[in-house]
Amino acid sequence: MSSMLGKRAVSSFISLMVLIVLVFFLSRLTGDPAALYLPVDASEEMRQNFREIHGLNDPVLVQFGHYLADLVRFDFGDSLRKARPALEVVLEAFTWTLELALITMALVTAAAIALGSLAAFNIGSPLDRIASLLSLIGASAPDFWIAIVGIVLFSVSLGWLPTSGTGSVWHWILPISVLFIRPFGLILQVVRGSMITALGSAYVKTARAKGVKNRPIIFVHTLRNAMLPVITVIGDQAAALLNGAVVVETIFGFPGVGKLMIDSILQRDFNVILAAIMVTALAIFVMNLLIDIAYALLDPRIRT
Amino acid sequence: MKYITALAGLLLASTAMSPAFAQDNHDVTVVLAEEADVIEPCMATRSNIGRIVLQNISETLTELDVRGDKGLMPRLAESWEMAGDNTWRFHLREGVKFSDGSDFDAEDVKHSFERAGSDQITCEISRYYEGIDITPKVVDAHTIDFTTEPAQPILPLLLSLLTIVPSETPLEFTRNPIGTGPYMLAEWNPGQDIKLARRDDYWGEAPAVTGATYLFRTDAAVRAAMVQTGEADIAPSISATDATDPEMDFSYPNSETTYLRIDQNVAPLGDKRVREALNLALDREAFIGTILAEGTQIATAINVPTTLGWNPDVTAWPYDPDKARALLAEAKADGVPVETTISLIGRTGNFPGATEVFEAIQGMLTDVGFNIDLQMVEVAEHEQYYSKPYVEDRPILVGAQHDNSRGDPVFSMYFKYHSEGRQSGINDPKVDELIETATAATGEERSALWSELFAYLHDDVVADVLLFHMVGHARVGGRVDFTPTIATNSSLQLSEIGFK
Amino acid sequence: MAEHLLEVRDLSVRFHTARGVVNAVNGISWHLDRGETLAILGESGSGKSVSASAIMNLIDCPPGEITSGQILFEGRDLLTLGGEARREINGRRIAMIFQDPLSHLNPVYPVGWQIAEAGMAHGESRHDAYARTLELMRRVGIPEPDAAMKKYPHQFSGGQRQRLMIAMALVLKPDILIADEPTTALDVTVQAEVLSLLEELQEETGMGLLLITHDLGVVAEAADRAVVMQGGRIVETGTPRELYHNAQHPYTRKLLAAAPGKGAMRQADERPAPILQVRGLTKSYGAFTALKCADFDLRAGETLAVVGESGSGKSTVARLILRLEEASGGEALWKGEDLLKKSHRQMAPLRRQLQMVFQDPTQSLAPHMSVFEIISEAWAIHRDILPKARWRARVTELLEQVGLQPEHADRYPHQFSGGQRQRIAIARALALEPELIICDEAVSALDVSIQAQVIDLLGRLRDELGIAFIFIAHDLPVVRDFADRVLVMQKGEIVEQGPVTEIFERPRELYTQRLLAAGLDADPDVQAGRRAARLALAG
Amino acid sequence: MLWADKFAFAAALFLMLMLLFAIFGPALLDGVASKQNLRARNAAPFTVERGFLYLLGGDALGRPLLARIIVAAQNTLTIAAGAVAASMVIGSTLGLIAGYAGKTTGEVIMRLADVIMSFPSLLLAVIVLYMLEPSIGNLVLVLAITRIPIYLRTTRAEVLEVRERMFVQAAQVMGASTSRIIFRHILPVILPTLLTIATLDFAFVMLAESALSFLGIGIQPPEVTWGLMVSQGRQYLTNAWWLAFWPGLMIILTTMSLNLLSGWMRVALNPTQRWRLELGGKRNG
Repeated sequence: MSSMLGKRAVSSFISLMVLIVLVFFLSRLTGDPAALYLPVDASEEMRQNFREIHGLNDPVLVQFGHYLADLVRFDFGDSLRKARPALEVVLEAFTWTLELALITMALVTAAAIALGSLAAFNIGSPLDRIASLLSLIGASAPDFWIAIVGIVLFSVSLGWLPTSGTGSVWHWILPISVLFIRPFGLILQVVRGSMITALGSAYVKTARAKGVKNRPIIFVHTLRNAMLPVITVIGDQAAALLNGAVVVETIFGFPGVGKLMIDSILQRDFNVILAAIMVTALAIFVMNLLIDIAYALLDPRIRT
Repeated sequence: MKYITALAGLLLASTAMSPAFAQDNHDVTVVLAEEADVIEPCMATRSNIGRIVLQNISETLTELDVRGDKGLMPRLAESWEMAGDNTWRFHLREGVKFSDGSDFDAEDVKHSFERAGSDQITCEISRYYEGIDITPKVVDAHTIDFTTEPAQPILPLLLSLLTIVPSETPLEFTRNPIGTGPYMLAEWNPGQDIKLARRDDYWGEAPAVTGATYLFRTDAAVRAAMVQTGEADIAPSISATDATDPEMDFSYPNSETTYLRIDQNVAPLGDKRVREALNLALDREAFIGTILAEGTQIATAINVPTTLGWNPDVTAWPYDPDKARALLAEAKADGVPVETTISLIGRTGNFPGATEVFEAIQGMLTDVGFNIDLQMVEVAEHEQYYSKPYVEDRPILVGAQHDNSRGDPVFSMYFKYHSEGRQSGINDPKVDELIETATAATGEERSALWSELFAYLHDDVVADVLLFHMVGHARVGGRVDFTPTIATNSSLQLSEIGFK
Repeated sequence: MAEHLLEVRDLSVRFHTARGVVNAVNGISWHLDRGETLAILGESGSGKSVSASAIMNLIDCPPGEITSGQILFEGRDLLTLGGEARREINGRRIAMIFQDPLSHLNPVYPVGWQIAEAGMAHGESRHDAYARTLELMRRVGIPEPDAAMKKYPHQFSGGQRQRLMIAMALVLKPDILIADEPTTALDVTVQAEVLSLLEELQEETGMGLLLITHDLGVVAEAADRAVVMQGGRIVETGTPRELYHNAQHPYTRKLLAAAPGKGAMRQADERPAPILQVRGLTKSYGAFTALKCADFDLRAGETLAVVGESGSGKSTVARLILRLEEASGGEALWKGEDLLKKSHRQMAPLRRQLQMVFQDPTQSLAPHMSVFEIISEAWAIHRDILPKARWRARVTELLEQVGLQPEHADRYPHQFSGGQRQRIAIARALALEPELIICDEAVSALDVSIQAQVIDLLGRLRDELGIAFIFIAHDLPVVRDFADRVLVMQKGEIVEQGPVTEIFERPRELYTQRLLAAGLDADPDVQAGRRAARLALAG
Repeated sequence: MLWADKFAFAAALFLMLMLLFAIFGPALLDGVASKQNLRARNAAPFTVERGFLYLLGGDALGRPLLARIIVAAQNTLTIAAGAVAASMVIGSTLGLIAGYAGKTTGEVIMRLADVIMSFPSLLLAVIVLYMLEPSIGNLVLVLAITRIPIYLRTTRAEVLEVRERMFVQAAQVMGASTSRIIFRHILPVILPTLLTIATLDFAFVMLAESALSFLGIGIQPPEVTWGLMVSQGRQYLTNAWWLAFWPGLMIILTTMSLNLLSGWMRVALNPTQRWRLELGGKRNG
């Protein structure tokens, strides 16, 4: 396990370095931050001065050298826009994203497993059909569309929920609901398919021959086996959420890493982009590790 | 329905999510489009920062009256006068304290000015002092002289932009702005909110608002909805399509002027007839009340009518597609390549309905025979076209929006029309000369010179395709009493807010 | 009429499939008494397992449908009982074990828990259930039962897993144990042990044992009575001895005739120089050596059988010679050229001389290709064999040669039965006109009667075309009928080799003797002798 | 055979219609669809007084929504199909190489996939659209690159499994070349899986394109796609819901049709399953 972990860490590190190099150089091809940062009527002198202060006048390779040298000392540089350490900015935003992603995925997982298992056990029933149809529609509707309709309906017309923001538990309901829809539909389908396969397995026959009741057959014997492919999909979906839910964060004013990322990209705030990529990459690495551990916990065959 | 709303209100209030629900509470919540990245007084000309900082946290020496017609009013300076050809003398208010308890004096003004112009930090307001050599000199604790080279007749106006910070403020962006204003920064949760609290030791009259919370929502519909649901009291900028409730929604001229900038160096745009045709092809009236809000004005100058020297005699271009076609035919007969594809560059989200406006413009220009290729681009790319050096491989019309609420064309003219200006598409010696003389002139002469320039640019040079003076829309909740003005685009003085 | 412990009366079950209604069993009746072993003998598709599934309430309705009949257990008709009552009987009164214990044990739970669950599902306390589990695991011969309880199914060998299944079935001391093909896919020696264990346990508890099998040898070894099924009907009932010596129904007689190991053994005649010489062939995976210094020769037209239990390295030999895996050492001289030293490019032309037929034709035929495409691919690869214009005719020829119809050429593999598929695989091998065909367990997965036909086919091809065979098998009777010479392998080593008569009549090595003794014979009398020999060897 | 599955049949009909729209729509309706008529601005749907093209209402510039939806089908489907096809071809080719070539090559390709996966797709969009023209082709490029890892990983995983199957070894024994084994034996087996992913991805790409428009870095007017229409109509949701609703509905319907059709296709492409349809057809037909 530890040697696998080491190997994983090394290969992830290599990927991350390649990624940083790519992002560093490619992003610098997308224009001069000075042009964006300063007002349009700023003079050339001001621009020059701005570039000088932020080291943008050096050759790109030199800039990269400085960046790496700082990085080794765990200094991710400062945000151009916010005049604060980029890492601090990113970690602040990432906390929000992490909470949002964790809560959403926890709810999605619980709901999709419960409903998916029931749909699989009652295959072809109205419940099964409705669940499939709704998940399909939900997964193909644009999320900003759902988000705004949600606000108009639940906040403005009905007044049940606050429109946006982060203040209380109520504020989280709409964004989580919007984020919920797509992974829910997808995971529901996977759970259903996987459970149908698992329910047809030979060991289910054994359990029935043993005289085991239906509920333990579904939730003890079958579910654990059916979870393996489900976990992979959960991992993929969680990774997508950890990268930030740009649209939802934008609309609901959630200060997450997705919004930060799109803002930094549009404003060419390079240090923030790089720090955000590194933080999310690390988070995804950790999550993949957790998924591997979950695999091993669920399936003893993987342990040996 | 009412019952449900009340119930929800109760529910929400019980979780203490929004101060707006609590009665007797004189705190207000303001929802802005874009988060303030920094709360740095010397960046207050940026609207998202200015709406929080300007005159709330940090004050200026002078202040332009936008509600009445009092012109330039005293703020931290009690009075000012010319003390010699090139020197302005300011008499500062006494007994003013910064929020950190220190006294306000001439040294602070000097430091604030020098700090803004320092090459160690990039302060945005310094751009208004570019090209003028200004030397501040402390006369005594409450008197300061500014000596300029050349003479600067509008220096007091320029100083309405200079936010005053204590002389101890370091030469880097501060995260804890100290000012003389009626409010001070109480809390800053990056990404979520910024809170201001009223100061007890403010030199002036205590404003009604006891504290303010600023929230940030990118989506205009959400901002409008927040005021509607009572989550916020004021949304200074909402989309015209959402401004449907006359009880809450105000439109205000936001001092922005939209226009198409023409780079005359590239054929066929060098030909005046072609430029006239561009102007005649547009049915400007048709936009107003449809894609653009009621109240939008057709522009005859790049500055709004409240600007010094704005020329009422200049008449807007009529909509005359036939004449436009005729002019094009004429130009074509003279060998002007009028059929060349002209790029029309628009910026996404430049103003509400930008995409539709540019699509409509493309449609109208195509109608009279132009060959228009519309490109909507994001801000960074737009900048590539907007400022010099220009992309000159093809004829380009750059759709842009210019904001000057300062009352004097000097803030626009050099950049937009001088042959050296960064966003100027023309090279006309008479224009250059007019700009230079007007900048140095004072009083009636200044006004007359600007008027002459406006007319010359519009009628003789046909420098650009001027479109509209835009209006902004603000939504104000029922609890507060606030009327937006032209200044609402760049500042939002909490002291101007009352309660019903 | 005395009441039987379990009686099936006039049971008919049909399945609604997309292909229409299939009558799985049609009006079958049989009974089982306490302490008795009844065997249901039949080939795949005969419906031999359906009645057991009906007893255990394992038939899903729909698509299944029980159209008539009764299942009387202690006088009560199980089919009229409610789900909960039947669940109560399952495991407690009637228990069942299955073929392929690996897939019938839940892979993600420790075996101890799975065994104990049988007790706990019927209200036994956790403590009692685990105590009983431990005792049973010891009883069925699992080494270190304390530690083994916490292990998972994949950590046991095939034989051990079947023992665990048996333990699981016996937790509540059921009155009836149904064993569905309990020894299929197990090595012969293990098969004999499992059957002995079942017999011992039956003696201890006095339970009735229902043994479902396709193997005449299992019937001869273990059954008191047997019913023979074909196409969903019982064609004959009787004691093993009656059936063997005095079969009435033609199907029973056909089955008995198909049982291998009866014919004359081939006399190894001296032949010219060997075409394949294997010297010191070795394969190791890290520290584990799968094959140790194998030496043998193969002469043109000769059939060399390689026998051994699973893990003996017999398949490795084939895979190394064909370069499906790379050897760790040694050489394999094909007509004097070392196959192991050829590059893949050099190997390609040689491949047409060396062909292989795999164990499972379902997997060895690409499901997305038609029979024509599968067979003609040989000529698409080796362009010089046959011009494209003649492919169709040659495919027809080959299909006829292996006993299929020309119109089968445009069908897909799944449309054929197992035996037919294996014929297709053989036709594919023949398409290249090889000099050597390696058959890796090529008939193991087939029903006896089909097995016999395929062996016949191979024999005919050998005689007509002079093809040499390396015939890898774990089934000794098949080898006895077909091979010229036999290699016996154990744990990666060749323990004995010689002409087939010598190996079968005068085995020198103890291991060979054990293997021979463990094999089951369809003749109950012969089998009784074997059993004695087996016990003697074990003792 | 398609008739056997009524839902799939309806889905196929719908997609055919969309295909016709895409091919002939712009040629027939381009003028009508871009003709502005500010008097018909946000015209309400379900009236025919302005002609049937206004049946679904008018947009913010008074252009008939029905005509615009038909014309937009071309760009929408071109982008989605282009991106899906490009990412599938490139991704599965790399996946085949990664699965069949040596360990090192495979490892390098997999790391490449990791890099692409963690590269923010928005940044990629900004980079590509900044350095190149913001055209349909370049948008396809952006979307295709971001979807490559999906196909790459799936293909590789399947290849690793399929290459161990007996029929692949049987082909090896016959002396089949590597390319023959890959294209004749492995690819046909994994193709149904890839096509299933591709149909699902089709929806994903349409939505991603829409989200890019929402963020202001996707397709820009005067080009028009359903995604762009939804994103432009968003600001009128409260007072002219139809602007965003119809194109959104088209996305949903197309997605659902593809889903249904992919379910059918998975059966139809599999010789061992195909009989279900053949039989069903007989029984129903």
